[in-house]
Amino acid sequence: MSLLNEVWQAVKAIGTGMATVHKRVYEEAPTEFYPYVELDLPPVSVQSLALVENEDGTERCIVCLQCERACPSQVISIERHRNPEGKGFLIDRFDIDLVNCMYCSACVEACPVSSIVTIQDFELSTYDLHTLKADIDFLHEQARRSKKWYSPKLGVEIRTEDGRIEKAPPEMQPGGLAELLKPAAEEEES
Amino acid sequence: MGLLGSDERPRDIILGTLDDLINLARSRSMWPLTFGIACCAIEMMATWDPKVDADRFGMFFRNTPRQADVMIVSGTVNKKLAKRLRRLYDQMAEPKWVISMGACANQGGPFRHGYSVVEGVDKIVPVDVYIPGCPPRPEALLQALLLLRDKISDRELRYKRPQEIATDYDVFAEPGEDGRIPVL
Amino acid sequence: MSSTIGLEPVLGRSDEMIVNMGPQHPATHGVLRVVIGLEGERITRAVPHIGYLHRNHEKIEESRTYFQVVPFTDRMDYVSGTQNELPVVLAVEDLAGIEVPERAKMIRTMFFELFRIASHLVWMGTAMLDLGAITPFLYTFWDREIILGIVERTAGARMLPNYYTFGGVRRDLHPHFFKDVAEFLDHLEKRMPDYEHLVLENPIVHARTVGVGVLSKERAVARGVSGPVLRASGVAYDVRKAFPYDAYPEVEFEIPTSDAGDTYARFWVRFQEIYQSVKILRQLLEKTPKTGPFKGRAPARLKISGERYRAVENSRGELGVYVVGDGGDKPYRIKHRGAAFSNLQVIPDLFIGAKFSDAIAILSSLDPVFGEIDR
Amino acid sequence: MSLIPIPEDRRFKIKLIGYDPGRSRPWLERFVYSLYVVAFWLFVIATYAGVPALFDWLGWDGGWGYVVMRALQVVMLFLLSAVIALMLILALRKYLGKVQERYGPMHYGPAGGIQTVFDALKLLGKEDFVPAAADWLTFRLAPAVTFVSSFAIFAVVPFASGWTLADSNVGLIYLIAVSTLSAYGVLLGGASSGNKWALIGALRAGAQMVSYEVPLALVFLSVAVWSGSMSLGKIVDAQLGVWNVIPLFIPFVLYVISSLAELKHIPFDFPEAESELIAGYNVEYSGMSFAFFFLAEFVELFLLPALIVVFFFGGWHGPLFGLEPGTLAAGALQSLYFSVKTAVWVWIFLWIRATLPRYRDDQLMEFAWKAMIPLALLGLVLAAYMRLIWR
Amino acid sequence: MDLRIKRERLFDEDVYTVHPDDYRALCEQLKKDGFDYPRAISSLDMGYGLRVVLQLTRMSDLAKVEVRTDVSYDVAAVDSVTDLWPGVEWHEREAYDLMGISFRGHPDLRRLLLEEEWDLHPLQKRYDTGGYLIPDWRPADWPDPAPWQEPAPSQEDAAPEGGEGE
Repeated sequence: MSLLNEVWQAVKAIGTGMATVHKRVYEEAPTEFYPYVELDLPPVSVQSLALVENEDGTERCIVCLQCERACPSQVISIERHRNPEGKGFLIDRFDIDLVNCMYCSACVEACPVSSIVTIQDFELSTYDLHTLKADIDFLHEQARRSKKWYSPKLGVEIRTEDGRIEKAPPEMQPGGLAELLKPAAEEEES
Repeated sequence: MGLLGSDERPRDIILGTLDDLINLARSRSMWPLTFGIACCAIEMMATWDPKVDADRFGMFFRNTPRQADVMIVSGTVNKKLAKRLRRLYDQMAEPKWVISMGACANQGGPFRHGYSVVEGVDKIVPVDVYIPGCPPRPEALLQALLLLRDKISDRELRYKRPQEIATDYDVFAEPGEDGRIPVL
Repeated sequence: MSSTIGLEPVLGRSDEMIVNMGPQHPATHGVLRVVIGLEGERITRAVPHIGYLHRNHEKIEESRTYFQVVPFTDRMDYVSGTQNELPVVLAVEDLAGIEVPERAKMIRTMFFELFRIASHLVWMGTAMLDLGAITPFLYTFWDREIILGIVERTAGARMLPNYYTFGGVRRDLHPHFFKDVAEFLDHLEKRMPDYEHLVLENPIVHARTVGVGVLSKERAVARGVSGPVLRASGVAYDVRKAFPYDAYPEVEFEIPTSDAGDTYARFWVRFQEIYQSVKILRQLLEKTPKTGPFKGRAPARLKISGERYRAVENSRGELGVYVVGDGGDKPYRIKHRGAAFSNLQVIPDLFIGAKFSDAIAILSSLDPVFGEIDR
Repeated sequence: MSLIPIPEDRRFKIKLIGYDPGRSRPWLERFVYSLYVVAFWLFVIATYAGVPALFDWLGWDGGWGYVVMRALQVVMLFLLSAVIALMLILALRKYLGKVQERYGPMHYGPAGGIQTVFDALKLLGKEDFVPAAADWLTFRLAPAVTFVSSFAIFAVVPFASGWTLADSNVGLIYLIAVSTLSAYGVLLGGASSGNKWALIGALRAGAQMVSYEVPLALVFLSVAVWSGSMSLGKIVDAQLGVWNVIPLFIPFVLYVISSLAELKHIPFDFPEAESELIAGYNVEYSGMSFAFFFLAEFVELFLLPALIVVFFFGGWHGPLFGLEPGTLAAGALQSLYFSVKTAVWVWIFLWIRATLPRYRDDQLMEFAWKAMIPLALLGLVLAAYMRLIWR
Repeated sequence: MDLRIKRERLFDEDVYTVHPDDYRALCEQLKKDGFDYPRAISSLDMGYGLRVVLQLTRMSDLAKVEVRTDVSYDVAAVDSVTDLWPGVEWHEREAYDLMGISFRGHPDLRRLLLEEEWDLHPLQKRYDTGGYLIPDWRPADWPDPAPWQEPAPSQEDAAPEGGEGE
């Protein structure tokens, strides 16, 4: 009898497994249909790097070389010269080797003025590696394309329809919960 | 790399059309080789998961290089692996393509300064599509696979294929005086 | 080349076939190569070869600052993301005397456990793939995809986020983090019975794993294995309990152990660990303050002298690091003690005498990850 | 520098030329796949009713005409097997997709409908490669042997009453012979590849064959004893009242298990064993040779469930709604019944494939020798007794 | 038991610095003391020589111990402890492979991560990250006095007793 019971248990277990599998047929699959539907990545997602300019087209970057020093993969190389009129430095060359970059966002952490930022554009696959040696024009272009970007100092910023740069609402910000919870607490107090 | 084994652009209309048809079929039925190396291999598997599902485009893994069309080099290639990788590539049946996935496979990535890392898999096998990222997200791999699809089926792109870069790479080289296995 | 095979044919033995499994083999979970002597289907000898993913972590990290080392450690056990950063971070915090806020510790622990679930899900899928069932792989990868989505929303990357830093974590939580994790845990608890039906209760899995690849308690300890492999052999050694770190002293959980020591026991222990991780995460969701500091005060340039061994219990076992600082801002030497590295040494013990198909099941139950083994 | 010029914005864009703009359309899928079913049905009708009718109309139905007619039917069946393979591969991939919470092929052709055509064309244009270590002739011959031996089962399968190529009175013996042959193809292919994985696969195929063939033959014997005939047509005829599955339940279960083993189907796919032997016996095959193995596998995936239906589920029996048996309409209806029953069994096989892991090879042998053969003998004795009592 | 040994306490570990000739004897002593779990063997290039660091745990009370021994570049060899703890087999091979320390009596001392054809030990400080010799690298002088007390002042002090505070 125990043998029969064993067989019955085995058949039952296989049947349960098969039912478990087949019931998925009636469920909607979570596929996101990538090339046909645009991905909505979270704003802090690190897919590529960009150099943000101010609204008036001036350079945010002060060429302090902090990002170059912070980079673990050593892919940033910058050349600069002293600004003949006024303080600071001007960029001669600002190259990021996006081929060898490990997308750890250490440079973004290091940047004191939130000039170098992370963006969500991941569609960089190419037939030719030379397209990925990013110079300053390419990095600016990446920033101009993107609607939102992230840097630890200024948080998530968004580009509005009319080209202005604004801070994103707290729902998109890391640590935005503090701001979201504040009005509720104030209401409770009042 | 046409059906008739010629790299010249076919002038014959009928054969040209047949060539196009076969290449259309090739581009719509790319079977990658099950060859995961490192971090990118996990994202490579994730490209076939329910969320991204590259099987929508008719791609599924074959374990043996004889039946695979695309080799996705998904991770760091070091000098010990390089010989095996080249051998796997040689074992694949023509026509075959290579996708270099991630920073390490492209040019060594963060590990390119190391003593045993090959600085880019294109020193060993000819690469058709490169994906940046460390690791690239699954959608990026899907984009690369679709770029490869366009490259195979599109005449203009196909005949501008970069020639074999790595013909002079000796994968069975003896170590040099400093004990390192020479790369190029 | 014969010296690299390490398994010379024995003269006068024509009944033994020497088979080279890997580095490209679907069941080696990466680039393991095992040279196997087969007598029919029975394995007579087995010599594992590693190093096909040796990417010079330890040498490269000597030329990077402590801050730059952390993203490199991510790439070791790439299935379990942030878990690898923790030993280095803890060791350096010990040596430099950096204080970590309570909330940061809890955030770290939550990510640690999320990645443990993710890693065990990947194991479950690939182990079943090795046994021949394709479907659980897709289910587990979808569940893992949810975890990675939660991680990406906060940490910025799916797999290797470079999230922990000295004194805490790099950035604050996404506003929806708590809601997301709670929803995911509910989802996972609904799915776990399905996984039990497909894996643990399946009679074919029983037939393939029960009594296969038995690792005795003494042998397991002497071989230095750790993690689920050790606990399946009946040793309740878990770094989270033995040498607690971060927020583990504040949560309650059990160490699931089994005395059988066979492949099925290793499967079972990993399943129980998923349940324990869910339990830990539920407690932490309650305890963690919604707002507050996420990072302590850490100097911008760390100069460290001294030596420290710190270990954490990652998904594969004791992941340790031995940091030696010479007073500069770069480590003098970093030695990573990979859990899977020690676990994989038992291959000859378990393979010899087993059937070839058993070897596949045994290998999947060891759950090797080659980023950590070869470094 | 590369030959490809860097585009202005340094980005290469995908061409969005797929069919489906980002959502599934179940009705479209159903429509496209029903086209395959209709094509299959029309092929069956044309083969078994159309070709004889054509020769009848031509008045060329004796002597050489008969031979040519049969040859034409075989050609039609070959085309039919291609349709079956394309259909089943697509069905497998779509069903696996569905149970795995994804969609499977869906962008090439309406609802992925011509995906498998692309696959076949691709394999046609792929390099067909003979390794240096392989034995050329055997290596080349093995896919053909495998395909022919599975294709040969078509000869005795009755699609409707009288719709069969050869309703031989030794049909069962023919089946035993042919199914043994199909293991030979695998054995030859694996052993001639000059590859150790393929050799192990071949050895496993051989060991597997000797273990499932004996219970299979005993099951055939029980069916023959119960039905009183070895002709497949007569076996179906005998099931007019009650399907064999009820009196012959034990042989039925054993037959399903043996079929799974003969198909090299999960949970018994040891010769191929993707995750163990890489691809087993066909590890060295590429291009068209591999396509023939693939074709053979899927033709068998149709034929073995079809034989289950013939032996145990009443074959083409079903309500005829007053149609005269033997007419075209009745034959079409009967072949539809037969196909639907077969489709259900094919689906069960796919379902098993989607769910179960793989046994170890010695476990099948142990099971076959220790459990299946005694049970098959028991089934045979029971069948004989029942035959004595009830018929 | 005249083990040339120095004992100190670092964080939660007992650290023994031992003369390479006494390394094996100390390990046997520790094995007898119940240290059954080998965590790792690390290897360091100290600038004047190579150092082997063996890390052990006792499963019964979770005491941790670390054994260090320094060898010179010329005679970079210590006794293997694989027979005491089979788990250090690969760790010793790795130390041989990357740091160039030979282990006498190891059953299978081959390179582990690199190929047999290589003849450099890349983790030594004389090589740069790329594995090339640094031209102006010179070994430092051996530190004086020797780190261990020589000879051991008394037997009780020298004999290792495992974890402190027992």
